[in-house]
Amino acid sequence: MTVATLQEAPPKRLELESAVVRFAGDSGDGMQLTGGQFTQATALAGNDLATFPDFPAEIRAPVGTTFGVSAFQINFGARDIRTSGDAFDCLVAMNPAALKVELKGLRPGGLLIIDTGSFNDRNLKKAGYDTNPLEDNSLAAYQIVTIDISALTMEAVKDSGLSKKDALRCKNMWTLGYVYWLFGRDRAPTVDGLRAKFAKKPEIAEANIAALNAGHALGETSEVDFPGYHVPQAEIAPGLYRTVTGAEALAYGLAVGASLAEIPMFFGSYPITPASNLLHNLSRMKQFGVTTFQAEDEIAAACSAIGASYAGQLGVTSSSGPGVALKTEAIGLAIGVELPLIIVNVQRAGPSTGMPTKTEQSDLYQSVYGRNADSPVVVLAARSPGDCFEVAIEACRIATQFMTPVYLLSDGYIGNASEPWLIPDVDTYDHFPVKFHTETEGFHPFLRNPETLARAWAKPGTPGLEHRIGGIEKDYNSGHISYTPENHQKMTETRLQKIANVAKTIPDQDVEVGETSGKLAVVGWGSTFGPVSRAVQNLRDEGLDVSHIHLRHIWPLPSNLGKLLSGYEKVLVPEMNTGQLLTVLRAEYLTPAKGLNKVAGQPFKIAEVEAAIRDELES
Amino acid sequence: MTVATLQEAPPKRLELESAVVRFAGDSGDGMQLTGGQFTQATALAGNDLATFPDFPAEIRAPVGTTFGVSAFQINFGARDIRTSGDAFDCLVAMNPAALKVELKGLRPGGLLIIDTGSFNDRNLKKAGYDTNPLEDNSLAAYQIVTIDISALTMEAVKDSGLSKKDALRCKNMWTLGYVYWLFGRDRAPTVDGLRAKFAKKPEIAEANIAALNAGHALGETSEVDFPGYHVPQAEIAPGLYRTVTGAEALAYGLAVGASLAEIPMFFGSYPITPASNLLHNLSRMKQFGVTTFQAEDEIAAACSAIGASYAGQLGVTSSSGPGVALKTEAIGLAIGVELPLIIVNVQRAGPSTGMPTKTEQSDLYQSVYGRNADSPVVVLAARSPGDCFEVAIEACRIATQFMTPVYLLSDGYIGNASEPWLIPDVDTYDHFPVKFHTETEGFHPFLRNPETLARAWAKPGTPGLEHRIGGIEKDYNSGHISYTPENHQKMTETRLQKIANVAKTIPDQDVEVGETSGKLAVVGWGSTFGPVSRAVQNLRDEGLDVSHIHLRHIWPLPSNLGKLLSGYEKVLVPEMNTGQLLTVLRAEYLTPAKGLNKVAGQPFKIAEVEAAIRDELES
Amino acid sequence: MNAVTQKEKLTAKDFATDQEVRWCPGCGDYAILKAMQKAMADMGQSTEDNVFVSGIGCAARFPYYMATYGFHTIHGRAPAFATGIKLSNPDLNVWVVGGDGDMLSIGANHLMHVLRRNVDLQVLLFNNEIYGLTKGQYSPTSREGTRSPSTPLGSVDRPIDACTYALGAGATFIARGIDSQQKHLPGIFQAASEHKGASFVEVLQNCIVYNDGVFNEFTDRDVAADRQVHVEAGKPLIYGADGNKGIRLNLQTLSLEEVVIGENGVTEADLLVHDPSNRTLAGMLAAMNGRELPVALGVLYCSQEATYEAAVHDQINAAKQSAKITSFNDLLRTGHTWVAGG
Amino acid sequence: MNAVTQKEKLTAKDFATDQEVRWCPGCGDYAILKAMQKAMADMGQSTEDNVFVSGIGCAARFPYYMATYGFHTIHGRAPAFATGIKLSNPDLNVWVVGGDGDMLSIGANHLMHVLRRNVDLQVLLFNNEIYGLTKGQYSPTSREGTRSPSTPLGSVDRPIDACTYALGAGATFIARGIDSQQKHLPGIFQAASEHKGASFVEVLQNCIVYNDGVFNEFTDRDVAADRQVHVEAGKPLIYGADGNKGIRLNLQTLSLEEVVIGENGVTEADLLVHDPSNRTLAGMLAAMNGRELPVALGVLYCSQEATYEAAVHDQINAAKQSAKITSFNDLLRTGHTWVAGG
Ligand SMILES: Cc1ncc(C[n+]2csc(CCOP(=O)(O)OP(=O)(O)O)c2C)c(N)n1
Ligand SMILES: Cc1ncc(C[n+]2csc(CCOP(=O)(O)OP(=O)(O)O)c2C)c(N)n1
Ligand code: SF4
Ligand code: SF4
Ligand SMILES: [Mg+2]
Ligand SMILES: [Mg+2]
Repeated sequence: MTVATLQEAPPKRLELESAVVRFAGDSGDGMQLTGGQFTQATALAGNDLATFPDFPAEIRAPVGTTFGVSAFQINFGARDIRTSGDAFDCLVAMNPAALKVELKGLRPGGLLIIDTGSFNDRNLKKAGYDTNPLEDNSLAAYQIVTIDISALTMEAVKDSGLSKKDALRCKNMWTLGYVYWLFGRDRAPTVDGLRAKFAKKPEIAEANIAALNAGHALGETSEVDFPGYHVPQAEIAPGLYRTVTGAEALAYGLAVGASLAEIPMFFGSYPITPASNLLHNLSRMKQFGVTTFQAEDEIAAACSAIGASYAGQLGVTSSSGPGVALKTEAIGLAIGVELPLIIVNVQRAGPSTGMPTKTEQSDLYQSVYGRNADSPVVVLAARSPGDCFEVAIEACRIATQFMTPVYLLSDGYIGNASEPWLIPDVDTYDHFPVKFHTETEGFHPFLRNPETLARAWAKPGTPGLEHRIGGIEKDYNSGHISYTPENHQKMTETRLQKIANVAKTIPDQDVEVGETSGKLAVVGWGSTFGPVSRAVQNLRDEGLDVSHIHLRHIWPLPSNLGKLLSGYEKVLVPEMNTGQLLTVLRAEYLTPAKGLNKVAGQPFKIAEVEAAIRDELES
Repeated sequence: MTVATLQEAPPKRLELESAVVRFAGDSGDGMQLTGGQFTQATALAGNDLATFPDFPAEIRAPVGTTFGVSAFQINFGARDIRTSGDAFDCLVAMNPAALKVELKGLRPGGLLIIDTGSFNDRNLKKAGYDTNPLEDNSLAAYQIVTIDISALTMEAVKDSGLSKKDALRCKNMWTLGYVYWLFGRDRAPTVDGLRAKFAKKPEIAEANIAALNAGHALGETSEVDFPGYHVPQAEIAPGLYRTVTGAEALAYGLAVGASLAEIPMFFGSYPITPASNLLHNLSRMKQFGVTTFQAEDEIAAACSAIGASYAGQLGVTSSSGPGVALKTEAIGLAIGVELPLIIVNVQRAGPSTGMPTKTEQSDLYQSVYGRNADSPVVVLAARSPGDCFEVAIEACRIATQFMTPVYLLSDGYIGNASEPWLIPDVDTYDHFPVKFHTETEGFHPFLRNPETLARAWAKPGTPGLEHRIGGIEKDYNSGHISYTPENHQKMTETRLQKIANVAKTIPDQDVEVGETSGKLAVVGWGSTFGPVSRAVQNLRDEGLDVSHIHLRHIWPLPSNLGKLLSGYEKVLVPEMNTGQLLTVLRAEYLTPAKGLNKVAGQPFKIAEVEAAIRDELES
Repeated sequence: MNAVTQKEKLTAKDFATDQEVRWCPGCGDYAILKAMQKAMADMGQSTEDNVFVSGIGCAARFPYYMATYGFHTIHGRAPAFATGIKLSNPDLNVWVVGGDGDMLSIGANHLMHVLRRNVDLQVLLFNNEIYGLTKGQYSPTSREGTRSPSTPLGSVDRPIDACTYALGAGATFIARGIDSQQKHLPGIFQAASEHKGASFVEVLQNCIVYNDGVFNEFTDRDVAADRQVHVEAGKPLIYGADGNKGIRLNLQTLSLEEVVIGENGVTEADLLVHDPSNRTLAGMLAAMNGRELPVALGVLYCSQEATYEAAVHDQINAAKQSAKITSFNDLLRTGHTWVAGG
Repeated sequence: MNAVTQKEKLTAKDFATDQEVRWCPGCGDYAILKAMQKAMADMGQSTEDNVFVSGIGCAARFPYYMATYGFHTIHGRAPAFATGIKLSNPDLNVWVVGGDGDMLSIGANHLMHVLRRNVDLQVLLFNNEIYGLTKGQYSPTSREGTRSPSTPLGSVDRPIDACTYALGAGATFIARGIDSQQKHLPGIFQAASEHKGASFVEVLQNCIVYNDGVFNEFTDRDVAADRQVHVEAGKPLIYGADGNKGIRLNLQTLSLEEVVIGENGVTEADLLVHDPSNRTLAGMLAAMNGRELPVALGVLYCSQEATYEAAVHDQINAAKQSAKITSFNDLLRTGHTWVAGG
């Protein structure tokens, strides 16, 4: 086996400030695992980083098809990293389909690593290639490294005793070894990890390690026309780190939030992509008293959570847009009976089934406005995987202190992506303990806290506080059914005011990057945080007068936001939808904001945001 | 039996420009029937009129309770009548509970007719009276006519052979007779009607007629200190009239609309107050090829209607807010697969179960914004019972011509209220025939009409056009499943543009009352039409610079609306919600509009709108 | 431990609220309410440990009239709310109340799941074969041909039988009663409450306004004895004004038939003996509807199985006991961590 | 009338689309698809008059691969869409396809209603006892103790049996098949299609990724003959590698038992003979699940009753025929009218 295109080896590594690498292969090629390992090694090497796992809708798409391509992207660097990167600096294509799908993302001149062993006629045809791109000069714009990884892997593990099929499955480790060499990563933790993972099947562990080492060795020894890269350590806030996905951080944050409220948490949900991981994570947290209930549908999930809140627990439910649609009637009841409820929405591309595995931010309307009647609720949005932890705690605080449903918006990108996370010390968080009503004298269930307007929460089982609640309008003064006009007016206004009161308990909106006034404010929310903050920073570095404001509280909005926005000449609102926060801001503040809207199932690229900012500043 | 408080009879009837009469009694007292008869007699007398049936939530509330009070209000006059009236000029209270509940609506000095026969201790207590209001001088502000109607009825029908219970049930006809005398109404049609209705029980017919005549006779003969009233004929557009409720007009309009589209209509629904009447009316229209399907729930109702549209019929579904909430996931599918669907929402007071029998306009957010994802639809609103007919036809046109779901908003008030209706000539309406796709060459289901962007509609059963559609994103060029980013962007924009295109086919927004520019525009929608147009007219008559604009097309908005609104210094938006159209207008046009918001389960009073207009003009 | 103060046993009246009952005069729901209040007193229940959860409908107003905890929720979903309540606090005795529309039209799926999961609740279905609250439309239990506002020419749906459905859904306790039978109904409620697991009780309820007399063919005084069989565990299926009618299994057709003791040589020994643990028998009893065969009343089926909430809590407790990581700070620090910066 | 051109009979291949099939390699759904394409050809069906309607799930992708009309709708609601389609055009042959999650978790209510109404559809439930598409969570048909991402310590729900549920829901046709049995499956589909009314077919389907081998206890080659009984109308329930096993009704316990012909004096005459019209028998057959007794395959139940869409259209046609008012202008002018103004 020779490595045909490799040439002379130059003396020392090229230094890069940051690099974007994308691993792409067949669903069965283990790209997510490869990416995960590379992420860990990169974190250990002291880089800041962000990742983007991008897998197909199909469980196991037929081998070699374009729709079966699974990819994992990582951006890492010596500076702080805000997104998983725009164009790739390096693309690993394990088969023709991966090349076909991913090539357009590789920057001109970028490094293209190809497993030639998979470029046979059959695979080329499946990928829709008429001619072999390795032979028709169509890849001339890139720096290509072609390796018969399949063959080299077989060679490396030939003594392992594995079947051919199993042996070939080590391809990804071979590739990882090679890429480790490319970026000067340490193999030891991966080797340890493999031994631990396959403790019961040592022959598999050793074969994978052999492949890893062989890939690495090829980099070290072969004669290549590039030297490998070095990405120096980033300046990172000191402390203990781990990687965390949005789904993990959400699970932790909700459970911690309930513990800060000092009540047990009940989680009723129904699986749906990309929200299911939250259910999976919480299902493994039983020792913390978390009850998880996989209901028969989204309606039952929401209703069970409301039932739990009625019984004195913190009811939480989760889904994605189409499932949340089903919950809205029940959420209306929670609004009417004023019980705590957290509705996590991990947004995905729609309408309808849409593109379940692709990300979008298009459920803001649904969250803020999407119910019958005057049904005000609280809406929060997380900006990044790690931020999910903080936002979840905030949701628990508001839900229990204000006896109200709270929507917590995440999205497919945040949910699946992982980032390094400075692990918080849970003991430093303020408690916000629930005080169940116990006084029987003068009790009725719609007694209110005069400050917040939250109603009294009395737990079934408490003698002397027996009461009945329901969705019919209630008398302000007794909690009994009431159909009188004045009372309905008063109750409607009270519900509205209660939600408005939440704004009194949240911090003033700050400016993420830039000044508190100026030419242009870019107002983002949710997962656009990365590209927007990077783009604004880049252009400020160029001297442009642009600032970045990023909202966590979508409803009610922070009290100072209107005033803050009025300090800028222009406002630009980038969203992965057709302009939903835009509507809210324009309606609230009459601010002549414009939208930057991308609805492609993919995060913004930094360059897209930069271009829009330039346009806005120039026009 | 003497009629204690009646005094000397004056010579001739007082002339009134208009009068508001409210009949109130126990659920079992037959007030709705009485009101209906009075309405018919009043229409025949040549007055314009509007009515408001206001019945309790309970099926048959316990006798004598305040929550069992059933009322019927009518406003009639010599000028055109726009609402069922603010304060009552005359209140008929058949028992203490009715007095208790309704008295506050009677204008000071108004006429109060009371059946003293029901003012016994038991009933007084049930109504929550500590002392008898007939004796404690608490009614001094009104002109009172106390009659022992119960006793006089018994007397009148004593020869009928009816049981005491049945005899007493004629009380309402006695009362009607008296009120007929009061306003100089002809009894003959009612007499004929009673004979027809009770053709098989002539003794009941005759007893009722005897009671009617006795009540009338008392007015004629007794010595009263007022002369009865005369309300001259109104100037009414000439033609053949009938009374129509919103539910009836909707049923007719939908069936006629489908026939203008030249396809059969399928109606899938699930009962819910106050929307059920539409189901009931359409269930009786089978001879027009209307299929009605009472589904197991709202979801199935919507899905069955979408299925019908897929099969080539015009699918229609209906509900009220909480039920529409359940349909939103399915509506998302109809948006995604681009099939016609009409969703009728007869709005009621919420949130949640709220006050099902009370009216509200609070589902505008739900209609315009209330779905996950970027899911644009068309939203129309009817302003009055008769207008339901026209709006239903418009909904049929848009749904079929644009292959889109259309929300049609009515409300509890419009649905139940009846008004005189100049019966349209159906033969004069333009057809908008559906052209099913038949060409097999080059067919795919997402071929688009280049003008409207509506997709091709191919009916199952057509050879050569076999195709599969679904909720997953579709390729713009083939209709097959597609997950590519650019395609999703394009399809999202196409769906948005298609709905925007609807605006090209609707008339420019006109000004209902007043000028096309000026100090203040009052922008209404739906059932606020009556009070808003009357209030604006009244104040214009006083010389104030105020105009009334009333929207039928809520989304997309008429193309000229932004420009039109910018011609006024101020914009006021009265709504029976906390400011929903207001949000849409502010967000769309950045117009600094203000809201006038009533959330009491009851229509605006003219005076309330007038006061707000004055405030706006003065501030 | 503190000495427990002996509470006074409550009477039926203690279970009534001060709320005015808003059903139509003569509605069968009144009788059911009365039977329930009696059953609660009979069982020595407390007001604070019982929760009534309901959907929407006339039946579903029930909680307002019980001086216990109560939650009047949304249409069709009461079983799901109840599941959340019971899982959150298994010490509560949770009742679910709804009509035939609530439970078998919009809500039959939740009903099925709560039954198959065997959550320890009592589910009471007040079957008046009509939608009362929305003014009389036909329901999934309405007989074919029912004329109603939405079926002016008569309904054409095949109705569902509530008990048969519950059996297919995997219920572990199925009983049937009649609103007016104050002698039987409290006992049925008590049996349901005592059953560990999901108990399903169908109460045939007369809607005097929209479906009056729909059960007359077996409730009318003159036919009742001949058209009703009250089943009791271990007792033969005997009924009739003269106490001489019985139910026998026809082995040829594998179906039930009515026989008269003493006629054609039939003796009591030929009759079926009620065995509440036999599903096949329960299926045949549930199908008896008062037309060809008398309607079967009482506990048709009962089988003791593990309850859902107990199993869920067993898992949680086991997880707590065996947990190695017990603080959130430790949990957050599991897996791969590294120190950076500084 | 025009002369009808005799269409050529289509082959199984003619029912395949050009879309790449996106199931996992080795998924049982492939075999079901093949059986369906064969059945369509066997029946001489056309592509244009058949519609496949599905919910969401791996199973629910089925319509994309049939060259007929198809509608991939939303999770759990396919029966409701199908009802609208069938009512709108009764000439269409409408099939509903979904998984155990689709039809028995979120969608069991719609399934029940379509069965009890007896809408003339074929409902095919591909039961792999798992949620495939969402990556392997347990489903309402999963056995107790199923470990899945949402039940890492094992599920604690009692599973529902699909055919038992269908029977309780009032189905008029119930059959059960196995994905890989190409000999039996097309025939079952054909019988379902020929049945006038709602046909319910459960297909046991292997999910090779998330629940591989869950049916092995009766599908494994070495046990299959002993653990499966293929029922046929009028034939005794005989099975077994040696063709000598049978099912007998135990009259004492009113339950089924396995016997061996020739042992303990058992003869073929002692065995139960399959009668698809007997609901009680169907209930017992449905409950046979391959554990204590062999799994029952084939048409378990079939009873001819009026179909919903026919009854609806009969009413509409009758209304048209007897209508006195036939124009909208007349309709609008019924009731009380008056002339005003002018
Ligand atoms: C989501 C929703 N859909 C519909 C309704 C209207 N609704 C209320 S009760 C009911 C059915 C009542 O029938 P049933 O459950 O049999 O109770 P009953 O009144 O007969 O006791 C309906 C359709 C509602 N409240 N909510
Ligand atoms: C409203 C809604 N809820 C949840 C989902 C997610 N979802 C899609 S398929 C599915 C279940 C799949 O299981 P099953 O029906 O058994 O089909 P299989 O994939 O096993 O064939 C779920 C929960 C969805 N698409 N829509
Ligand atoms: S409508 Fe029927 S069920 Fe409802 S309260 Fe009245 S009698 Fe009872
Ligand atoms: S996940 Fe299972 S059911 Fe779905 S396609 Fe793969 S093998 Fe088939
Ligand atoms: Mg009912
Ligand atoms: Mg499945």
